[in-house]
Amino acid sequence: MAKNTKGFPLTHVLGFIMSLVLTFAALGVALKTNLPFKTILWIIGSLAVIQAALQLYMFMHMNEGEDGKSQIINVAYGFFIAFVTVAGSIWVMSFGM
Amino acid sequence: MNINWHDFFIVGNPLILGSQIAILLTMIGIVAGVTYLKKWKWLWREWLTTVDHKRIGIMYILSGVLMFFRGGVDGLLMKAQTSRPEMKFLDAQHYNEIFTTHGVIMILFAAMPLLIGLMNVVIPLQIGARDVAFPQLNALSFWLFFSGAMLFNISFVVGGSPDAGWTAYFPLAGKEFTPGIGNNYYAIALQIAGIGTLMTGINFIVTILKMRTKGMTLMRMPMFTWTSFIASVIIVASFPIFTVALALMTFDRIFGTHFFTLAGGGMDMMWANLFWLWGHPEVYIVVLPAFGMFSEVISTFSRKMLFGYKSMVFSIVGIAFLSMLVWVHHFFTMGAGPGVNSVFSITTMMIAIPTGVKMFNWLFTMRKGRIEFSTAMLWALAFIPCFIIGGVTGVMLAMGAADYQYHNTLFLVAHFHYVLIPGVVFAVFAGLYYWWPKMFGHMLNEKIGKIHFWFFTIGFNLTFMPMFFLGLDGAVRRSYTYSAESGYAPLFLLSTIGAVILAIGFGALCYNIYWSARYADRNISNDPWDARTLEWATASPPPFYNFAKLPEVKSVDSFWYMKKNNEGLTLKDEEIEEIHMPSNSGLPIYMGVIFGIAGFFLVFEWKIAALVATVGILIGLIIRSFDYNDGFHVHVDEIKETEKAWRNVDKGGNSHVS
Amino acid sequence: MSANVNTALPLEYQTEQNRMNILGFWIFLGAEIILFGTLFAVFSVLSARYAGGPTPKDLFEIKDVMVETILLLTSSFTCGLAIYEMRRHNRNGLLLWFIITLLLGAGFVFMEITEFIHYVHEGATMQTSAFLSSFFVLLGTHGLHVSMGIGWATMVIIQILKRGLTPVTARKTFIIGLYWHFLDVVWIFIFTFVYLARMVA
Amino acid sequence: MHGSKKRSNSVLFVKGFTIIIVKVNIWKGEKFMFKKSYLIPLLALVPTMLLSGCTNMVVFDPKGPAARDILDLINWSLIFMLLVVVVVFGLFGYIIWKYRAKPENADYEPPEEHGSTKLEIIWTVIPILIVIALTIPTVNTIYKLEKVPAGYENKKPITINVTSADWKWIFSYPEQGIETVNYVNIPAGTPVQFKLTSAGTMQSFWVPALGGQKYTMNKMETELYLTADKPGEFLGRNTNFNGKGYAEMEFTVEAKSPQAFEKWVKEVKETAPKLTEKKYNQLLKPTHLGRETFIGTHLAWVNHADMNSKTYTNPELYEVHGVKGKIFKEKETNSHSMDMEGMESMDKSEKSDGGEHNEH
Repeated sequence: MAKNTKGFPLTHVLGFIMSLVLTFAALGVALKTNLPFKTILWIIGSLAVIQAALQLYMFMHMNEGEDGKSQIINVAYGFFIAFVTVAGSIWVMSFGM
Repeated sequence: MNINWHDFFIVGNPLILGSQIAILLTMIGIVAGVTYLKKWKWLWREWLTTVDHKRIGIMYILSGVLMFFRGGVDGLLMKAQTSRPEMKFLDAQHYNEIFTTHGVIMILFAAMPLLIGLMNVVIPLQIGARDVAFPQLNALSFWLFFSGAMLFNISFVVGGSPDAGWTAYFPLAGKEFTPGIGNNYYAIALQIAGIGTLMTGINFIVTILKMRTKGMTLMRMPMFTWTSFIASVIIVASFPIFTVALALMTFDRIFGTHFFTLAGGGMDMMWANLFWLWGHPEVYIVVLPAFGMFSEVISTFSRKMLFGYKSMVFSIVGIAFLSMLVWVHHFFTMGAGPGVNSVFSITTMMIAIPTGVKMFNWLFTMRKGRIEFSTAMLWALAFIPCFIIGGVTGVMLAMGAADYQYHNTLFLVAHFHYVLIPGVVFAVFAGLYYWWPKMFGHMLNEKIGKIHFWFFTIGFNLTFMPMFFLGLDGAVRRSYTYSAESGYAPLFLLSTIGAVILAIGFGALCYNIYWSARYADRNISNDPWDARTLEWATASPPPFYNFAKLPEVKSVDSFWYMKKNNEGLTLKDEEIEEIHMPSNSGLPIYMGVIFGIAGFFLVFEWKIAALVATVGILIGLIIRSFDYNDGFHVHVDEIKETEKAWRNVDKGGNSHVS
Repeated sequence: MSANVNTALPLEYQTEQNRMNILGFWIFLGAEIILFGTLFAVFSVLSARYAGGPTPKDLFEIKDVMVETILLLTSSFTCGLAIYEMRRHNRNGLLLWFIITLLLGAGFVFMEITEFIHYVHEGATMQTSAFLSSFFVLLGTHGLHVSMGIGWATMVIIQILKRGLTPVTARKTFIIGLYWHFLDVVWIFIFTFVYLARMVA
Repeated sequence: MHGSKKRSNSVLFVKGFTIIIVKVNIWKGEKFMFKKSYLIPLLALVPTMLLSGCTNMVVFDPKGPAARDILDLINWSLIFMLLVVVVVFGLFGYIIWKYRAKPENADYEPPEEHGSTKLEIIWTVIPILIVIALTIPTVNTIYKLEKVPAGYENKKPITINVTSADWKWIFSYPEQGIETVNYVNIPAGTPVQFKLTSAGTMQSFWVPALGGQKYTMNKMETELYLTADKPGEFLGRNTNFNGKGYAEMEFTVEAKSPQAFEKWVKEVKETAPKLTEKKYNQLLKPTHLGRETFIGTHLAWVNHADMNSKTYTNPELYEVHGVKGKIFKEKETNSHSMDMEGMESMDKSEKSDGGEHNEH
């Protein structure tokens, strides 16, 4: 680890560029196209999920270390419960929204 | 919020006046006693700044028993008021405050601390560790819980208690229908205690994942460790939802936002949704460690390995997974539509399957065993039939259409008492009798224990069995009185008599604690019950470093394996090494106090004062960030001397189960 | 927690206690995901309830939101560089990128506060409607987290200056880095479901 | 509290049942001084006691198709649940009796049994079958309760709007153009479509003899079909706690023959006072009221079920420990804030009676 050559942080730069691309793609899809609302929602939603996964793996080294596996399970369970909360609340409350 | 000062202290009601005087006297008594015995320094060094998981556990248990007493008195007051029709003992407002505090205190400030206290004492010992992963965070969790509990309790005499039920449904709990600061106490005190519980959840997940001794794989862990691990996972998964719900309630009540209010487009159903998204997992957090304790007690007193260990593990994982998918069965009647009600009827009924699997595994653990009727085992035995009545009525309630007739009636009240009391309270009593020698070095008296058992069990059944029939006859919950023509009078009277017997039972426990502390036989063996798991492999009470040499585990029920093959029981001098232990810290109790003060100011809506106190909290965090003190080293000769003290003079007390 | 230092691993993973702290923080992040998930649930349920007050289309300007998003995205990138420099034991490189990250973060918070003040001037306060209550609390919680992160990071920087790069300071830096990246993950969902989705609806 | 209810004589049965429960507990863990011979007859008594005492409990004494459908479901579930109770109690009793520690088995060393997959499969599959057997009728009944009950499809249902307020029930008959408080008359044998809403707190509309309950919520509407087979008087109440006056929130449902119902409507049209908006605002104050009847309905000026309907809250009439409620300084710029002031000024004008409750 002690090499302090002027290494080039390739993964970080790549990650940054891809994040920018994903963000502007979502912006474009949302404001420039006149697709039906539901499809736009699905597209920008999945773009957001991809960007989040990219952030978790490339910048946050989630799968690194001896606890990589438990960290992945933990974050996956967190997103699962968040999804159940959001989707569940909307579905259950939909008759009164 | 210009609260006029004569309302600061609640006056004009003999009951409240009496309790104000009682609280004042006890406080003066405690302070005078401690000063007289010159124990302040001892108290500060040994208890207030401790980070030892065993001490913290004992503090949790003591505050849990105290809160159980107060919640019980609330219950008795309710039973007194409903003993006769049109009773004039309590008016509606007072009764509403009492059933609200009864609910909150019994679940959040009695059941949770008793379970987390036993988890604190036992888990590090069971996995062969010296302490939890984050000792100072553990102390902070306790002091946050304690300050939340104290803040909630003073609501009875200062400013008035919350009166919208432990579920605090909106819009009733909002400023539009319940002015005053009662419900501010609910929103803020539970928030502080909730933060502490979330930290406990994180702490125990890391402890159990990372600090198991050599050889203890996940499938060799004792069952109580497994259930506490899964309960901690549910804590981490559900308490953030409660934090948000309480924060939004605070915003609605104090800062005038419109989340759940009628005006401004708020949606009162959203509160019920968020509350139960946390509420149902909360009851599984409370019942799973209790199941773990029953597994330990039944396995030890049948002198037999737990039957179907693997299926017991899969069933608690199954319960944990399903527990987050059932919450709508608390509001089938809200009209969310037949589709929603059907799906949640199915998921709720499915959760009965893993519970049934566990029940049969306990029964088959006892089959071919040699069952000893010690007090701890009696509690586990009484748990099985009573919990089955609770579970069976639960499945009946889970059916959406039937729930339209059961919901909010005394049938529902009887059900959740038949699940919570046998499920959690019996388990805590079993756990206390079972681990008392490990915590204090002396056993609770078995004879008084049996009196406690019989009174409590008979009283419990007598109190809550009539409620099933009252509920089916149309009696609703939370109603401070009922008409003579309703025909409910005889059953309500029967229920009150049951409650008195229940109280006598609890009185027997308090006497037992007092009697044993004074007179119980001190030289008992370190393994009085001839038990099977690792916590019995060290002294009772264990030295502060738990194990001189971390034991190596070869199989499940590792201590039983060590005893049978006579391995790892002796300690040679050269095996002892220096032990690194965390040092005490005054920061957790400071944070508890400052959180309490900030909470108190926010309850009374003095926003500037609350802001200043919040700066105090930030200062505490900064001090912690700059704190580089990483513990002290226990020298080899000190270890050798403590180990010699308890090892070779095995006091030879047999496991005298009378 | 014997201090057996495993030098083969990066600095922040070297001691047993460090590994436990990092795992503990990941589990805390799991809890934070659920906390923000609940705030999103409340926002999505209440987001159509204007109670006659201003609607998202009257309020949101995409230009400001894009600037905020770019600021936070770049700060996440520079934070990644800071951790990259730390792994190469280059203390000054770490401090340089770390301070740049905090400046970008401060810029983001400043922009967000001005955006809120602008809305309040237009009569859209937290007390106006359920939509605005949930909007302000969701954005406010995120903004508060970012500000707390800036304060916490400055404490860590002081400790690095005072004690240099040791396993303990490296662990603290790594954890504040995780925290910072996580806030950017939350902002991605805010940008998508609060701003974009409501401007299209 | 009005609305008498026929007095049941099940006290004797229930006391007997509870004593049996006490006996069963003593037997469970007690050393064997208790003679086994008492056991079997006692246990046999319990189900007979239970079933016989059960007919006069309102949930088991349905007077309408909805309550009857639910009771069929309850009885279906009771069969399985009693089966589970008998199996577990029996297994439990047998095991602790057979494998209890006795002086003579002091040296018996229990075997190391890991478990048996065969048994695990049995006690997983059978509960799954029970759950399936319970789920099918449950889902059917849930969907059935949402529609006009079977056998009454040809009858034209009448619609009654139910508005729950702080501590009273208000029933509006849009088709008949009359409104009643704390009592509702319905034609027997005709399905009634109750459209439920609330003017304030979240409450629950429940007539146990006729069918299940459903919540009433402000700015929302829930629907409930109830039908009375034959004329009769049934007690209804609010089951969802909503503050000080919750315990007394009862009302009576009177099912009359269709002719008697028409006669009653005509009679009300001649004698009852006209409902004015001022009188209606008076009704919504947090008080207890007896029975009242009016001509005309409040639907003329407000429908609480509509999402943008006006909010009728009087926080200043609620007092807890000397602290009066107040509306937050409504800085709302939205439309209906103007008449909010209108409402307040009107309130102040008639401060006379305030909100004391005629609590009894």
